[in-house]
Amino acid sequence: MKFAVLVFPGSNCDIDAVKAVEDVLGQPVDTVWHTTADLSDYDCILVPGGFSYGDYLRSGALARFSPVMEAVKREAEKGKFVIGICNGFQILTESGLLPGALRHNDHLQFRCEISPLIVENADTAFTSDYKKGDVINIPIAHGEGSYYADEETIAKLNANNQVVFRYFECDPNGSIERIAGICNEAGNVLGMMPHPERAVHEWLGSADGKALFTSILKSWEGRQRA
Amino acid sequence: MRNEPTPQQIAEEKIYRTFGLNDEEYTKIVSLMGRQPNYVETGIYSVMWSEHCSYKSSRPVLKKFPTQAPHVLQGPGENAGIIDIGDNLAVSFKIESHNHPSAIEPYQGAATGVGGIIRDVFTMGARPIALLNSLRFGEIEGPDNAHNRYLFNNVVAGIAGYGNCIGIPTVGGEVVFDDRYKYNPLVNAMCVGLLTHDEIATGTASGVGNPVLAVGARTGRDGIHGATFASTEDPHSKERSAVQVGDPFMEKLLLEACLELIASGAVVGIQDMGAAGLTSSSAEMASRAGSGLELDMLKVPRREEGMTPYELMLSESQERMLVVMEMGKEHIAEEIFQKWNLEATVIGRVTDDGMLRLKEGDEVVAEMIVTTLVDDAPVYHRPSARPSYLDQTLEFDPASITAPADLNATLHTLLRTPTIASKEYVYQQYDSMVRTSTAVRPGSDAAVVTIRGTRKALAMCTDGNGRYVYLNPRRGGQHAIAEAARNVVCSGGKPLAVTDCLNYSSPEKPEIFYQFEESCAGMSEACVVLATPVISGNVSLYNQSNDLDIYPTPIIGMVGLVEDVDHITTQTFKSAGNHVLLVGPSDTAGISGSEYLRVVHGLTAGDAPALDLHVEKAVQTAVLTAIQSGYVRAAHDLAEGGLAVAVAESAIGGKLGAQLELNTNQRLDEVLFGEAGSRILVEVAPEALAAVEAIFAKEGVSSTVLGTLGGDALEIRVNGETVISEKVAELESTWRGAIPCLMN
Amino acid sequence: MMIARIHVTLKASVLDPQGSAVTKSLHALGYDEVTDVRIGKYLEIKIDTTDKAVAEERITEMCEKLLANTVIEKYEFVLMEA
Amino acid sequence: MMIARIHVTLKASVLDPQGSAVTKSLHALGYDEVTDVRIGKYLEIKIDTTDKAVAEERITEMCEKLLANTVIEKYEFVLMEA
Ligand SMILES: Nc1ncnc2c1ncn2[C@@H]1O[C@H](COP(=O)(O)OP(=O)(O)O)[C@@H](O)[C@H]1O
Ligand SMILES: [Mg+2]
Repeated sequence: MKFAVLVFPGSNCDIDAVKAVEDVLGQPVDTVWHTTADLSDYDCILVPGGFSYGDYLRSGALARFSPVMEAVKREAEKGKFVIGICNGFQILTESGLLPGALRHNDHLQFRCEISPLIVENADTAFTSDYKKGDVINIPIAHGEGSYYADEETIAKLNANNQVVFRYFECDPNGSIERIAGICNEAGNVLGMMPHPERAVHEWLGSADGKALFTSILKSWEGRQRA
Repeated sequence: MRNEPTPQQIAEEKIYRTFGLNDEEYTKIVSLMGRQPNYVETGIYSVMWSEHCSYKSSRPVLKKFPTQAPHVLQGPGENAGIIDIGDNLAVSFKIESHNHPSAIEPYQGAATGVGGIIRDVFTMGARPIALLNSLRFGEIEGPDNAHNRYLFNNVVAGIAGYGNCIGIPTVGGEVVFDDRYKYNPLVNAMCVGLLTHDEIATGTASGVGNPVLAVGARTGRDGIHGATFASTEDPHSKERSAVQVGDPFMEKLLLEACLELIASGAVVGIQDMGAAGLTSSSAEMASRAGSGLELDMLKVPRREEGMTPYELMLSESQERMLVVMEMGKEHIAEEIFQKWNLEATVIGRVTDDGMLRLKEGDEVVAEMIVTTLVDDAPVYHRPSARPSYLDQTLEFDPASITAPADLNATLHTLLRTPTIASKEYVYQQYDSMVRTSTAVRPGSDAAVVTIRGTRKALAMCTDGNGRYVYLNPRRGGQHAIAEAARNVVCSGGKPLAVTDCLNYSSPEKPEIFYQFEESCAGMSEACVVLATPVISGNVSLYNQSNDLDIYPTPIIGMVGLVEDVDHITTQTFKSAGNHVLLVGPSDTAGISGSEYLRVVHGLTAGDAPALDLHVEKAVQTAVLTAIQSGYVRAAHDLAEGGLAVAVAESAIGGKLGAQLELNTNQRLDEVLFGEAGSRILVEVAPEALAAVEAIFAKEGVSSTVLGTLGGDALEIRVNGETVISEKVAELESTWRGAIPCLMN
Repeated sequence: MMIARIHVTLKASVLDPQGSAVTKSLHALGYDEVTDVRIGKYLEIKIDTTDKAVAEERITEMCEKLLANTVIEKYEFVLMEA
Repeated sequence: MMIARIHVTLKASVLDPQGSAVTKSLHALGYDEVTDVRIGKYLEIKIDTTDKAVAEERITEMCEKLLANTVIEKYEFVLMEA
């Protein structure tokens, strides 16, 4: 299974994503520069965290116009797996691949800590190695991670089971309904503020993020067999 | 013609004084040049000869630091020092102050401080892997201290804003609150980078004809005369143009582009344009190579039209570097920088005539001998006199103090003190995990960052106690080094080398110069005993306002090597049933100079706490050996607040109680809250106790079993009487809640 | 040459934590008469054109595409000769 | 009740990294006519007073003390009846 990790000017969790794929899955992974227009070689596209374009104006706002984002849209429409983590999630909402928006944290500070999440939907391609209701420890590190969508959209997300993770017994940023991660209707695009790639070894403070990577590999293998 | 004063006007109207040059210095410039300097030249001499760039007051003292050891690859004098850690790997690090800008624009002042220190490290060819900082503010309690809270809040946000954006984890630091710093907060930032031996780059401009490039951001009118500004007394009343806005995004691109460029092998020399911008970078690069430079001001990329050579040379716009390339390889730089959407522009050439020559097209606008800018800068041997306050502070008699009756309450009081309380409020604003190499995050004695592909890791911390130095400059200096090294040892690292940031008031006052000289001598002594040479550093003087001098505050950045990731140790208690030992002398702690005396009795008095460097060395060796042998489950040094606070911190972190028992002739407040060097708390499993005690005995270090871990309360009995008994959860809520409660 | 002065503000239905924080700080400083603060972005864009209608169209486009996120923000602008 | 509409912007000589980044993006999107973008803050403050002179004095004070740092920023405002 071949992974692409996108690199925008200002991305800084790209290397971490590469290391996580290597350490957890041992699958091939390339970093792909934001000017690349073709991603058809890849089975999973990771939009990593960081501060693309300095997060100027709004986080993710400038990155969404990079040429590579057209290719991401195309591959997503084909059903390829796309994961946006942190800044990647912001880029995916800005580009309309996922609904809603990420606002400034309600306390207005950047917040970095290991945060408990509850797995709301364990039936996605990204979460099959978790169980619904699992509480997992995953680091967060963001200043603009307060998820917002209007009532109608939230209702739809809930009805379609698109909320994948919620913050558990803590509220690090004022997200509506403590939403920490969502997927699109088709279930092949995931966006989340917490960083699973930072939770892949016990010595990093948690290894609970590994199952997200193993889930994707299994889903892909399942598709290959089908 | 430009509306600039003529050389004659500068001389006759003594305009040079407004640049911070005194009459004597001006006369010396005239005689070195053999003529009167014009406006640009006067500006250039004034910044090169400012305290900030020339170290004219501090140089004679700094020369005495021990700087050599077989593992030192680059000592002081370059942008950052470098040490060898084996396997062809090397570590570059440095600390720097941004005190004055932070006092007037805390967010940007702190942010650009971080930006500057990162550039110092990546110019050496190193990939920055960690940031640390050390901060001092006035008290933040109560309605009168809103400004201190504002400074604290915005400095922290500025450090976070820059470090988080550029993607380098901020892994450690310290914050101290004391009204001595209310007009002059201290903001010291440290960066640590990793490189291989063959990647080392330096700031030299050699090779006649080689092109000189300005790369990165364009030059604007910001920050003109910042270096001079940093060397004057009162930041508030001085020229305010010296504050710049940082652009961490630009710096991230610059960092990647520069490392790629250095890897190309075509770079002759590279240096960041920090204080005094193009002036100091060009003069210093030429000076190191013994060469000259010719620069065309018209070619310098600028943000604004109509900028004069004076403005271009003195601007301190951020995120810029000066690069000398091999002749004919300019295109390599241009291509790499284009990929990163940055500019790289040839602005001049290296010459062999030893001149710094500035032109506008064909017209020479300034011409100075490089050595006169750098080597002939004045050196002042400032008079030094033992401060008279020492007579009073040393008279303090601990017997004049009555120990409080309710020691539980006293422990809470100390845990609530912002200097001791949890700094989570601060470090949760820092991304401490990006790069996924941080094995020990903020909240333990020293942070630990792993090195991918090896079993090695680096332990690092910043430390300094201005009150100790104030009360006993020499011993205070020793403490600074000893405590920093002790913190590294507690995390499982062998201390390797030091970077220092020397923050003091005006060196022109003999009593301050005494503090400076003596504390540096103390640091040197400790560096020699602990085998940790000084490889880089920075000096910040004139930290005084409204007749209030800061405490003499040398801040130490220490880096150590963890040989194997299995040795990584934290300060939190791990398992019930394990023993807690106090390693080091058990009867030296006193209340003199302690945080307890300050907080509970409102006194800063007495001598600095006890410290014997040879005992210190033995304790550190013993504990490191025990850690490396795999016997130590937790280690925590005893610092502010003494034994009781250290035990409480380890208990809180581990959410685990402890039952301890001491027998002593000392007073209760001395035993519980007294301070002294060379003391480390360790947790050891019962089956390892004998082996650990054997190691300590072999090193000639005393150790005492204090008791056992377990339950949910901290209980301390002294001579059979229970003096502390409190639920760990209660201690935790006091300690964790203190700063948020003051800030929100 | 024309200048567009653009205001981008949060929609009324979206909480403005920055505004609330500033209100609190102003109260702490004794400005009790302050009853509400809303904070938004202000952009000044210089464009090299003289045709007001074209400028208006282009600026609207920039706002819709980039300058505002219409999920949470609204925008308004005025155009003037530079 | 009155409303103050306040603009806080960076002084002309101070670098505006946001503005530069947005200019570049607009160019990349084909808005070549854009020659400069400066980004600042916009505040709307409601104050419970009817005396314009007093309001003016108080708002000036708030700007000087809290809303702008005049080392790098400048401010201007207009007052109107709410
Ligand atoms: N400004 C800061 N930045 C990052 N971490 C900090 C800062 N201040 C304190 N910390 C972290 O909090 C912990 C405790 O700090 P401190 O009480 O100063 O420890 P010590 O007494 O061992 O020097 C340390 O791990 C330190 O890294
Ligand atoms: Mg410590």
